[in-house]
Amino acid sequence: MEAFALASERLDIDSLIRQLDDPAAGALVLFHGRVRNHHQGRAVTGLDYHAHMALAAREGSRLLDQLQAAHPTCRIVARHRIGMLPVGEVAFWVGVTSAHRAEAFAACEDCVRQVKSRVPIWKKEHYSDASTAWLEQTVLKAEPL
Amino acid sequence: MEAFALASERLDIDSLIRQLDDPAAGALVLFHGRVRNHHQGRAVTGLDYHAHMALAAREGSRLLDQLQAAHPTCRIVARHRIGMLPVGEVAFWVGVTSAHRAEAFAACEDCVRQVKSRVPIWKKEHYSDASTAWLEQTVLKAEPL
Amino acid sequence: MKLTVCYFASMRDLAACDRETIDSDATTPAELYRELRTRHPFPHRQSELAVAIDDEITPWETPLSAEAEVSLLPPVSGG
Amino acid sequence: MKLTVCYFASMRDLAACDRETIDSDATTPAELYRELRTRHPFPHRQSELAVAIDDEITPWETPLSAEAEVSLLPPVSGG
Repeated sequence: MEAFALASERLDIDSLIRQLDDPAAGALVLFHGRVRNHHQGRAVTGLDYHAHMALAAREGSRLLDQLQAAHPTCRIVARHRIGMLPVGEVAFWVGVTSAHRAEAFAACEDCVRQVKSRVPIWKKEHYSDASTAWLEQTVLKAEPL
Repeated sequence: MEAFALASERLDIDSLIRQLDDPAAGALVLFHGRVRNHHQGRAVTGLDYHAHMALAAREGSRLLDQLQAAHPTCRIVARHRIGMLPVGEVAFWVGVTSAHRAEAFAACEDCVRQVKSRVPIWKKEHYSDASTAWLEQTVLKAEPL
Repeated sequence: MKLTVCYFASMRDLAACDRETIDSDATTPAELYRELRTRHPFPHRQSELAVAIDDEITPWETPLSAEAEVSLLPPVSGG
Repeated sequence: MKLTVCYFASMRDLAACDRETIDSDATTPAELYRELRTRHPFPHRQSELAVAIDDEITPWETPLSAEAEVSLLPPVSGG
């Protein structure tokens, strides 16, 4: 199983968990980032996710390799949806198994934060009045060579 | 849905997630505590969980009320299995929804730690050589009145 | 005074029963536990245990009343 | 020098295209972006953007070579 992938179809979370499964791992920590129905006081009807596909796949894989090295007791998997998603849909998913729960929580939160800030993915909010807006949150950085 | 409950049957996690679901909550953080196949170098074949049922139900509910008050942006649900569980089975489950991921991670980890240390539940490890041992980890404390 | 004592986990195995009704002069759970250690091979020091009276965890010096149900609670290991 | 420039998210909307091939004298992405701001109503200061050359995020002063594919990347908002 790839540690990171972009997905244009609905995530099969049961299947992802089965693939992460490991009888030596007592702790499984999951993050589901779902489309909310509001943002900064406005009613949101959906989110349209775009990516620089080649770069996002590469940066995501590289990031997961780094996270794996930083959290050696854990196994970490992340998926991010692309395309138009309705409210409630899981847009971003991270699963971590470990023998130790503190490590699993730390790795999961670390992965969520870093995928959000380091992978070239953008979301456009669609509002209930039919207007839209691109969200721009974190400036990407070139990694030191 | 009750915030805390003991369960003698396998947890229906999809149903728990559906009940936690909230279109205003972007972040869902889940903890699955599963039966590991090893502990302190010994091969484990299963865990037998016992509880002081009345006290555990009450302490668990009280604890979840306190966690809910400490994490007001979150909705927190916890379930703990009782009885003999094979390796891989989910013995302990916590689900947290929030509009904010940092709060959801904090509340979930807090709930896991506190259920483990404050609710009268015990586990007996069954080893591959057919021997068993009760684990004793945290002394319960009377809460100040 | 008649008291019911409930045992859990390792203490249940050592007492070889879930619960027993005993006649005791103990006025507090602390006195009761000292008495019970003469009946059963409990290895725990009192400081390693908690005690509940009628399903409420309580200090060891709480007065016992007749018919109370006293639960001895070894260190927990849920999760 | 012929260069391909790729736009994403809000910059794609403002440029009204995914990508375009242009003839430019720019020797670095920094020079290229100054030139592109005269063609499109991009509001971003250079410091608010990142740039990738041939699918690698790179410093703004990296030399450009002919046929390079340059991606302008506004602040990300995944998750």
